[in-house]
Amino acid sequence: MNFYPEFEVVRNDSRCIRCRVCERQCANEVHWFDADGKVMLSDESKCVNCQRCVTLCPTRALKIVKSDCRLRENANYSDQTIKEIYRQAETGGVLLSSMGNPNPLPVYWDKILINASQVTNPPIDPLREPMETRVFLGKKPDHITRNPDGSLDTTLSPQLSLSMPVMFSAMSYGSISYNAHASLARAATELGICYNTGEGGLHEDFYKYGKNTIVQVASGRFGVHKDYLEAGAAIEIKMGQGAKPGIGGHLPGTKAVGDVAKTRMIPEGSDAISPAPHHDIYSIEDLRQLVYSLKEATEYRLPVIVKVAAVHNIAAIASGIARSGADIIAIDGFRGGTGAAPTRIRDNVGIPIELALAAVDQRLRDEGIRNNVSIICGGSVRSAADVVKAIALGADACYIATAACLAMGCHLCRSCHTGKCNWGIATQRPDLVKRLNPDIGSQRLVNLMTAWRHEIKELMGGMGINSIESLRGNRLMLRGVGLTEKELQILGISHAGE
Amino acid sequence: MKRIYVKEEWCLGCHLCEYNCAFANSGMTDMVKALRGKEIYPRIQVETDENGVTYAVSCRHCTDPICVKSCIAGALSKKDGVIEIDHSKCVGCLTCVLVCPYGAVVEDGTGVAQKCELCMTNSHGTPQCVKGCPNGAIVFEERGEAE
Amino acid sequence: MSPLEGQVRIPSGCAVSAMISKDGRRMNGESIIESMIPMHDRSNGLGGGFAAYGIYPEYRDFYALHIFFNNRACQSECMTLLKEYFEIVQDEHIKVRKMPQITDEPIIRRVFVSPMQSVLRHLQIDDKELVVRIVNRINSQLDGSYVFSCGKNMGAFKAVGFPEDVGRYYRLEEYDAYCWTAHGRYPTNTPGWWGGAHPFCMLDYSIVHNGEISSYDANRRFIEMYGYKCTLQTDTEVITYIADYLLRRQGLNLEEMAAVIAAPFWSTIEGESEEKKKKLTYLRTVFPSLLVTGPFSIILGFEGGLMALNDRLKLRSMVVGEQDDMVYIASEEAAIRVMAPDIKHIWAPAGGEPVIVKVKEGAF
Amino acid sequence: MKHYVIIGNGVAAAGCIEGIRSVDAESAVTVISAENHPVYCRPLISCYLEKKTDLERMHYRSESFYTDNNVKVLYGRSAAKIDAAAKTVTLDNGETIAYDAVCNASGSSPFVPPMAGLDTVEKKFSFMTIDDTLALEQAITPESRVLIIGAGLIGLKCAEGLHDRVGSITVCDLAPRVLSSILDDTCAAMMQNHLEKNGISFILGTSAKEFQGGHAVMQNGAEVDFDVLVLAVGVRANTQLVKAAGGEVNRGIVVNDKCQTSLKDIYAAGDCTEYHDISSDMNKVMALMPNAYMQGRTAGVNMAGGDTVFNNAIPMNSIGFFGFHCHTAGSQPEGCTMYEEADENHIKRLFVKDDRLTGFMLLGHMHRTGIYTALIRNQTPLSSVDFARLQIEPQLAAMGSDFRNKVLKGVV
Repeated sequence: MNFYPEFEVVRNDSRCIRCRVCERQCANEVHWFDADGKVMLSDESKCVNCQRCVTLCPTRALKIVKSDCRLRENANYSDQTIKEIYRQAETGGVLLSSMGNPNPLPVYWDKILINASQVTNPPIDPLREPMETRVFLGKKPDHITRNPDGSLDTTLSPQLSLSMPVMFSAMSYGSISYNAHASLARAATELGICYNTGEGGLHEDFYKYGKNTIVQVASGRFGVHKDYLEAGAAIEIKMGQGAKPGIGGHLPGTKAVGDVAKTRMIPEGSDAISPAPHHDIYSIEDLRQLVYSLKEATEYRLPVIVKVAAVHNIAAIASGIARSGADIIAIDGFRGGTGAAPTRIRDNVGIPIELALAAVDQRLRDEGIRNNVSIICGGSVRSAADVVKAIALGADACYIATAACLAMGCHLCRSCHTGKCNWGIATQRPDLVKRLNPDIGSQRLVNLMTAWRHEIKELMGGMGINSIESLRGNRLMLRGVGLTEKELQILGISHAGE
Repeated sequence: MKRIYVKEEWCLGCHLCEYNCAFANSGMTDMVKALRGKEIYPRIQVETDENGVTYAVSCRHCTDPICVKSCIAGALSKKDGVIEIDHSKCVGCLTCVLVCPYGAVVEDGTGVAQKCELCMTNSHGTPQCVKGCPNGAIVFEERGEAE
Repeated sequence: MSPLEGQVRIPSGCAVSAMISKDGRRMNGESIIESMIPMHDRSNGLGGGFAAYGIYPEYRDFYALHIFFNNRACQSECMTLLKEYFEIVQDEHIKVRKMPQITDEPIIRRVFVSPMQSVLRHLQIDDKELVVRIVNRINSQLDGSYVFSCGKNMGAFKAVGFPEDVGRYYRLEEYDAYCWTAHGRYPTNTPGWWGGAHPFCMLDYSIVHNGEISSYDANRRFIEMYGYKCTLQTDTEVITYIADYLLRRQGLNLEEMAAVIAAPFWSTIEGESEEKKKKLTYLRTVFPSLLVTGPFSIILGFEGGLMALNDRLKLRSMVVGEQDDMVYIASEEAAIRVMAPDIKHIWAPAGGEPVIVKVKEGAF
Repeated sequence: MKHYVIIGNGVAAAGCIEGIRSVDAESAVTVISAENHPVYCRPLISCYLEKKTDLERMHYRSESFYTDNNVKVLYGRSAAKIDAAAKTVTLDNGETIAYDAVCNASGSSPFVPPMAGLDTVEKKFSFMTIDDTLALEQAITPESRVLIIGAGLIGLKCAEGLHDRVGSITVCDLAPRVLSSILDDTCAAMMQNHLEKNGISFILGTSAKEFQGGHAVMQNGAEVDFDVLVLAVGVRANTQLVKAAGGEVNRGIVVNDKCQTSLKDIYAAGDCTEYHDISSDMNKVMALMPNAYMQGRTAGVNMAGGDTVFNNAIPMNSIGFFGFHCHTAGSQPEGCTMYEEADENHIKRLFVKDDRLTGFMLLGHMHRTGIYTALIRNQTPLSSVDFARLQIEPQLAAMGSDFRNKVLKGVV
């Protein structure tokens, strides 16, 4: 069944200079030059609205607009719903999507407001006073111990030191390009934070960024070997992902090319399928064994992170993880992005990160084990304000990936699964990979994080706080707007005006 | 001195540099007005090698410029390292085109020679090919001078 | 009806003052009361109080509980509870001077108690822990009863009113202490509850504090993991618990505690010697949630000494004076000059730099 | 402090001055300039007629060139004698100048073969100098019928220059084609055709037998009436001074790649010299302005104690008429093969021998031809480049990635 295209290419011919940049830059082959008529033509059915052509058109002769050709209006059966049914009726297949859940479900970040000092205590000007954002992630001891001479015994279980409480979340080499990884690794190193390998192994070129690398061990165990584990600053066991809780991963063979396959330690061209569960973890006690085997393998030098998707019972799950020996828990909310996920799962499974985070932090405090673990919050942290809110709700740090991709050029066309990312991020096609120059990519990431750090400092200064640790769990600095009693209760915050 | 260098590993072959060059040297303020419906004669040329690698070629501002030595009209000269054409003196003999070993001096569409002057002689003052390159494949920087 | 203290967080400005004899000489309360007069405008009549150390030498082995009761029923309920865990050594009225400036007074009792050994054995805790638990229970669970002082050989005296009036009211000129601290409060709103006045005490720790800390909820939510209940929602309360937690339960010394609550900036730590850097980094890493930010100047009194500390940016005034065996601390120099008119050596300690004064061993 | 003397004030002399000054900023430099003009762009005299330039803009260097370089110019003087032993130059006025090194950059002179009745022609001109040009300009009217003897570079440029200012132009040449020294028959035919389209008439393969005032009779019997005669048959190198001084002279003054003559401290540069053409491996008089400059500069550097060579000279010409251009370079040695591409508006002929590009002729399309020229000049083995691609279009892409990385990523 043919549909009218979702997008229309609007070309202002009076501005078009026939430079053909759009044609050369569209991996979807939407544009072409008709030499006879000396005009640019387009096949809109191929357009994914990635905006590459729009961005590069030197005369702003192009725009991509949403087609207004609509099926008959129906509040229940939306266009999208109907078309998905058609598509499935045609293919018999599971629908695939990329990036995070785009549906209009509540974004709690936007219903939480931040405090500022007035009169009774002073705001602090970050331009004049030191404003600290350094955090240490890892287990904190219950009791200090002293050496025989009475001095403090300063040995600690491994800590992950970050210059600011934001890290780049897991995106595998394979799901994203070599240059995207290079950008993330270089930016993380320059910023003094970490990026995360995801389940794709670590390309040999990037071992040098190890101090700023979190190496991930996921259910497929792709790319995991001793050197890999030892290369990073921390090891992350991925139990789940916010975009697709309860299922594994699938890198199509077409992306498992060359170094991607080599880095994953799989035959070139073979599908890399990560199972839904870790087949050695069927319960919490199994997790504990994996945590400790990884610690053993790396001589207890590295903190171990356990990453889980935010699901209904997240507080209890987190409590279990906190007692499993893990040093850090990463919770990934339902809006987290992905390179490919079944649409139904992405859009219907999991819970909002804000509620999950609040519930976990409170549960761990109630149980007196909040110090056993640090908490990383991920799954659509979009701005410095989201970071500040997350920290105030109780997170030690945040993971960002979609925002990082945006910094590298992503325009959220949500077509990663096609492998034809025009921005050189979610692709392995050499001509496309080339489009992301890590000099630029890393600089833009550094810029973004630098900007966020400034904003975090401004927000903290406004609250009269000059160190991030005094913000952590400081829910008094938050107020809700338009939230129900129940939501406020779970978030542990008061309503604005209270 | 600062020169234009290319990083072919990042060149996308989009040819924007050629258009930006043509526009920058058009003397006009609107790109559409400057370039629409016209053949462009850029001072930078994107080449493609046998492996599909692309890169842009423009004047190298040679330390020992044969074009300057060969100009029969005394129109080419090197000022502060930048090789410039005095268009009031150029008579369009194209000897410079004949001698430039890199093919960096080209005819401007009206019969006279033109070449990259690092946008020092137009209204921009900084190379527009570099500024407009979407992927940092053309850079303007200081590198070691030849012996 | 206005919310009660503890049901709402009340920011307030304040005046603090303290005097201590390093020789352990005991002085009556005249001077400390006088010191609050020039700082009158730093209070607004909604709370004043004092803490005095060394005032009960004859009862030094017993915990001196100072308790407010709303009425006889409350008192009897509370005493019943106390008797379950303690021997009651002495139960008496705290003598006051009736005066028009101080009104709405509750029943104010002083009870010297001694923990029952059988209870301690049964609960497998030490006597201090028992006192903390029972006091917390009374304060959080028994409506109308409030223990506002529970240390040995020390006591707090506080009321709604200006501090100089509160001092007169409690006849502090009749008490002899080697260390006095005082507090005048300027809350932005208050239900006018006596328990809300300062100092805030826990065992022999007393805190007077001027400021409004921005880290409050981070500190509170952390400390509440360890059995403390921040019922009053005041800075002073949470700082007292932090002090108790770090000093008594974690066994840090005063300098170490200062390095936690007013931790040096990382940039400062970078410049320290390797050994010091290690120690300071360790303390910041282990106790990040106990860093106190925002303005504060606090005077922590304890058995045998006191410590004064400003926030690390020194967002609140605090000056220290020293003369012979005496050390004076106050929000304003004028207060010190009242206590010691001829004093020469007065300085303002830097933010985050603790001033620790200890009475000679054996002199208290 | 030395004294350098330069005989002549053309482009070779300018190169010589700049060469000397690149080594020796102090010593004295004297230029003996027969023409009463500072160095100017000799080939632009046709452009002057065409009004594409003017006397002011024809200066090769800025107004302050001589003062900036601290050079003394003796205008209107010529050298009468070089005494190699005494190291002196005697001027036409008998004055003697001592030198430490001298450069003969005296150029060439028009060559006029004997033709009967030439003295009956009232308005006859050479076309070499500004003075020739100004005189010619005085003589023409919009109705003038001009006869140009010689269809070489000079004759044709003169024709182009006069085109819009006279009534008619006829060019005759003994050679059967135009530009016979640089083009082969095919290329010449295309060029001739273009010139004819622009109104130039040709009488080729014959020469003037006799002049009777404004009437010329050709060897083949053709007759032409004219008002103005331009003699552009050819030029001869000015070798007399060096020859008289005992230096080796052939068709030109023989110089090596340091631009030294056979006589100590006597150098020569420019149109008066005969030197090595690497494309044909023969010594030739290549009266070419770019080469003149480079020779002059080479001579200057060496005169002042520097050490440099100009050892990759090739003949090359960039010439165009009425918007139609032609680039040629190198030579077509015996046994060379030719790659050809042609249509009605352009010709590309590349000559290859022994794995080298030895020469080319390009008409009509002049894009990036310097890449070809460099192949000849550098004697690049064609097996080391992608010549198939180069044949189609000159491009660095065909030169290998090492070459282009050297060029595009470094300083050249």
